[in-house]
Amino acid sequence: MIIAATLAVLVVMILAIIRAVVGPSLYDRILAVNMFGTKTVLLIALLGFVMGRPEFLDIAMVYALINFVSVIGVLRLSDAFNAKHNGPVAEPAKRDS
Amino acid sequence: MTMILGLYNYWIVIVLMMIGFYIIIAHGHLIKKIVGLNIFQISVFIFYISLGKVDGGTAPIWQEGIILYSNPLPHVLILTAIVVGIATTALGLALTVRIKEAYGSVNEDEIQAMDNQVMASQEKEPQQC
Amino acid sequence: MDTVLTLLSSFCLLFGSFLCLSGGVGILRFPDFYTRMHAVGVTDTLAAAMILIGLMLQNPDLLVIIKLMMILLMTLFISPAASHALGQAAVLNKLQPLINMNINPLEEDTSAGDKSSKS
Amino acid sequence: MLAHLPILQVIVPLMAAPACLILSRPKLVWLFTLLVSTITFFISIFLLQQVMSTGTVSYELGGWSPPWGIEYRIDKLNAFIALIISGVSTVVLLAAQTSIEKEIPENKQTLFYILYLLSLTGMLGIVTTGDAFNVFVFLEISSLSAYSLIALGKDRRALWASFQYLIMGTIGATFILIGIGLMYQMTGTLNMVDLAARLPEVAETRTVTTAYVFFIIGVCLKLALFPLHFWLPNAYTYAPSIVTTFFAATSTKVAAYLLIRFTFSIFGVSFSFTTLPMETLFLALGLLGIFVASTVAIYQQNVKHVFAYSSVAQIGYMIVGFSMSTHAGLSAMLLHMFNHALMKGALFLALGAVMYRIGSTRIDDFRGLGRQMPLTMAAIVIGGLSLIGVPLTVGFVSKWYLVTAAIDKGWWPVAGLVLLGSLLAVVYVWRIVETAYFKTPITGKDPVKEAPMAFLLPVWMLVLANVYFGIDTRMTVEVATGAAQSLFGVAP
Amino acid sequence: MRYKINLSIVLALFWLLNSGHYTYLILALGAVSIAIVVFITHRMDVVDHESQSINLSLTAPKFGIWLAKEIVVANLTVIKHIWLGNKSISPTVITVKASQKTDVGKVIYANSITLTPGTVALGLVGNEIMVHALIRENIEALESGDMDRRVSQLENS
Amino acid sequence: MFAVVMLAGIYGLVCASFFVAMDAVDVAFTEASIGAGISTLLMLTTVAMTGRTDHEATHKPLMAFVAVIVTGGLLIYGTFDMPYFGSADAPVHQHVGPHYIYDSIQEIGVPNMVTSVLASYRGFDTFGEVTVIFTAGIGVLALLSVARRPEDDAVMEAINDSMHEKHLILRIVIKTMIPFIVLYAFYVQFHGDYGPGGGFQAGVIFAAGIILYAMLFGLGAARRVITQPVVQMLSALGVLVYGSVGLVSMLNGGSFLDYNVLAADPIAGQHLGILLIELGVGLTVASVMIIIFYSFVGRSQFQKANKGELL
Repeated sequence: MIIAATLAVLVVMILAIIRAVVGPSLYDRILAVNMFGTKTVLLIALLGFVMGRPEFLDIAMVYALINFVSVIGVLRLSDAFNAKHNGPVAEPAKRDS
Repeated sequence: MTMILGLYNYWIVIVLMMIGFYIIIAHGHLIKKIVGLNIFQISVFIFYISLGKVDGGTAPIWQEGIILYSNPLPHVLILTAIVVGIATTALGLALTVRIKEAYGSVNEDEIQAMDNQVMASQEKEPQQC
Repeated sequence: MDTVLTLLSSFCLLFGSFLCLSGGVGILRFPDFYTRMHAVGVTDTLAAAMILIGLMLQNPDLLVIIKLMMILLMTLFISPAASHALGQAAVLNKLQPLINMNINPLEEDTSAGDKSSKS
Repeated sequence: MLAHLPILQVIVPLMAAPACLILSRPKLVWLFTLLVSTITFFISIFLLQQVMSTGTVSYELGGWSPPWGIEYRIDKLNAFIALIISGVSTVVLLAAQTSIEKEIPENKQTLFYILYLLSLTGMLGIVTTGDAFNVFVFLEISSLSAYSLIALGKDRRALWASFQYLIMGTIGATFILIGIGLMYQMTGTLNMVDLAARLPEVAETRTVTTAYVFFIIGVCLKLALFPLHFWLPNAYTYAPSIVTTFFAATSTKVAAYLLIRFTFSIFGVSFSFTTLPMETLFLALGLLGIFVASTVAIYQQNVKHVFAYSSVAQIGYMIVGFSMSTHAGLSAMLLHMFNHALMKGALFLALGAVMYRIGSTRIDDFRGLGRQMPLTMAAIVIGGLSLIGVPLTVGFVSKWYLVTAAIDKGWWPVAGLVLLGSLLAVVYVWRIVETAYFKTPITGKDPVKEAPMAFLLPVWMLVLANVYFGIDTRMTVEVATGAAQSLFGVAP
Repeated sequence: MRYKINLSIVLALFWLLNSGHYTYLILALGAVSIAIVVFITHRMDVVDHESQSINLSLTAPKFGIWLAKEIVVANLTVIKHIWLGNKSISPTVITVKASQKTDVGKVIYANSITLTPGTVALGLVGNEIMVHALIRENIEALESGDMDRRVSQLENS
Repeated sequence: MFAVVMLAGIYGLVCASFFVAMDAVDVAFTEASIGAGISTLLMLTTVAMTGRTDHEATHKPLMAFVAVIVTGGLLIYGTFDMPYFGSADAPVHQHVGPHYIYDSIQEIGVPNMVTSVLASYRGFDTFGEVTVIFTAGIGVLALLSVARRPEDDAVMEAINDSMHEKHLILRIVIKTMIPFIVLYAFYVQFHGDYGPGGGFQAGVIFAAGIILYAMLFGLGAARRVITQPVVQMLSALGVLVYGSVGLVSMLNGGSFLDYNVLAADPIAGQHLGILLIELGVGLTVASVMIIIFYSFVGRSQFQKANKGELL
């Protein structure tokens, strides 16, 4: 079962890479990379079990953490880019309920 | 056939290495060069780590009842090398930032052209400093 | 007891894998960035939880279970923040969402971009 | 404490570097750096004496015996190179404060000295270690500090030169890493002595051949051997004067040391020169290097460029000596390494003095300097003569040994070509002399004063050393031949 | 001060749960580490009511369970739509009101929205949350205010 | 450019997973935090500072191609005589490695063999590595440090304050997380003997915590928490701590970095030595990473202030 789950996660990682390559917008790419990162966390956890030494989950935790830091970093930096030509925020449609 | 099965791992690593190497040489964009350098180095790391793997072995952290471990020495070497890699990357990027400030470009050809221009102008008018 | 645990764990892992795969398909299939975020949300929440719970059931070691719980908690804590940050950045930078025109006539002009025609 | 000298030589500058950060006042830091460098110099003298009298010294780091722990192993060869490095460093530092004050903004001066010390550490570490991977680590210390030091140059081209150096240097280092990895794979060890003992068993394999080739390419990138030299001229030209002097005198020596160490001590002469066509290859590259680089040097507008290309040519001479794979050839190479350090040290330091006074080293700005800065220009002239190989200078000694070694080997044409190469050196040195002494200075320019004492003292120390070791060759020849002998004998 | 003590206790728990090695040395190091962490966070000025949003009251587990149920249901819905294809979805952007008083409450609300697939909180300005939903039904569920009420309860407890 | 850099980051992640599969857990740990985390972040910062437009034609592809083919061909040629992947009778597993595997637990008493080798058998390599990192920190400082102008700081702060409002959710989440991240760094630091981890990883995680803080609350705030002089001192201190352990062991009659002489019992001495040097490593790595980050971001703010366009 673990092997099956590992394979599934691997497949999803490949799908994420495809999305990261295809884009089209910057945010799609970031989203895909973020997803890739979270799937890596799962993969590492699974791999530990596959290898028979499940104690090394610390690595997975660090992954989760670093992934978050990079996503925030990317966003902060892309903010810095676009802030110059940043108009008013796109108004959402308000619905009367 | 056994050869292919026994060595495929190394070949993949070599292909990756060469991709990185190609990026370093062929791309004019300085940041891309550094990315290439990174890929090149990481591939070498993979190569080292593959050396240390033993079939059926596990991570070299001692535990009651486990006899077969992978070789820890390549791991140590690569830990060192990873740190060296990030050091180089950081320095290279710092240089890139400064180059951008000084030249207004991060393209190898443009920078080289600017330098050549400076040199040429110095040759023509030796009086000017 | 053991067989029950194994069965449960297998179920969790398989279900998690299925959810994960579906999320992966979703990220490819959905038409625009905002809808894709939902697909990613699937893989980040229930799929991750299922796989991690499946693993927890596999291992009797308490420390491992605790670590897996920590990972799960962390994922559940981090992923909405990351998604939100991403979405917010996209909105602030005027990436137009693809919106169903039937519901929101007001948004017609913005969603009439080329993206909607693709879907 | 005497037993700890091998390690102290490296860790004294290493630990001094972070200590500088705490001192933080530039002038204080300079004094401290000078002191540290002097201490290393004395340590290396002691070590050389010790090695000459009692033979190879081994030091086990961490108390672990060699193949498991890292070993420091000092024999004649590396004691000699370490002496060159620490000696040049000390002399160069004498002038550093004056020069740096002018060339580097004040808030970066402390950082400069730290990087300088780290660079010194790196070079000494490469030279003294007996562990193949440790070489890589210290190589990176020296390279990283070198990149930053070069980038501290005033001209914006320094940045670009440094970047190019970084790329080439890292490729080189990675190649070395691949080479070491392959060697490790075939032998399972990283200790040099152990490697030397275990490599012959597997010498026939293609993997070891590949390892050697990669290692050599990597080292040659660092060495700036002829076709791979293009990072060097700009790096030397635009770096701060002190840095140029230090690197020109030492860094290529370190790379040459690695070449010798791995070829002779680890792979063994028979492997390197009989299994592979290294002899012809290196000979061709060396000779090509001499001629192409010397010719290019003639056309340069910047005196620093001239001497930088001349360095590439001098590396050619060393490689020619190397390619002979005879005892005499190797001695000539080692001698030339020492001598080249002296002459390039003197020349670049004198250029630093010129830079200090007129803020430029372009050849046109040298007009009239012969009269305005007589002592500095005289130093350049003597250094230039040494570069050409005029008798009574060190340059002559090394050329003499090189030519005799070539004749011994029966390579008459090579001997002739080496002499011909000197003629090219005459041309580029003459251009400088001509401009400095026989061209009228540009009118309307303020007269230039002689360089300050802080420069003249170290410059003339080096110049006098040029002359002294050109006349009294006992010490250098003894060490060089001794080192060469030990390389051709058993592995260290 | 209260927050710092709370934080120290939580951190100590975190350490003990993670560690798995309970020698004196490690425990002592752990204590020192916690002291340093509290000092650093004090300097960062991040120890306040906002950083300790998880109140361990009785309502919290209840909310957690409810949220877990919501997440499962929502996941299944999204999966269904993934496989049904693009025709079946009706992406919508609306603004919902957050009735919570504190920032923390709003954040919990917004995160809960994001955590349930099918809805993502895109922006939080004042007490309005901009939500992107995959299908119309999700919006209706949100607008019924069930989740809002529960988060508010959590806040008040 | 963003895409390129992010793909490079993905490559780092993939490699790290691969390292886990190859049993190199410590390496995976480091690669995850350094290769995929910090270096990607630095690259992105550089991209942001140099502009992401990419108007370049790939030049001299032919020459590069030839070079690549030659090098790659040579390497492939070299693989033919290699021992097969994973085979237990390769020289690597016969000669030095077994000593570490079978004797380190008696000689050093630390379950994690990588830590034993790293900190004790090849402790000097690690010292060199710490020096490399220190060199990089000083180098980046020398290249990028700028004199700070108080008025810029004030402007930046105003901008950051507006950021807080905009990022309410992130602010609260990160506020909650930071203590745990920092504590986790300490945990990794002190459990390197038993599992994957140690000074490097801990240093990077600690730095990641600070970087996270700096990204959300602004550089000025981060600089108030850990000031530039302090962080520089700490980076020097780390190297000095490491070196001093070596010197003390020298004074106690052993050779440099011989921990056996640090305490009456060799095993206790080894433990003490490893603990101290890991501390040195952690200090230097953390502070250098912070220095590098400060320098990059400080420089970009300086650039913006010079151009008069603040964000």
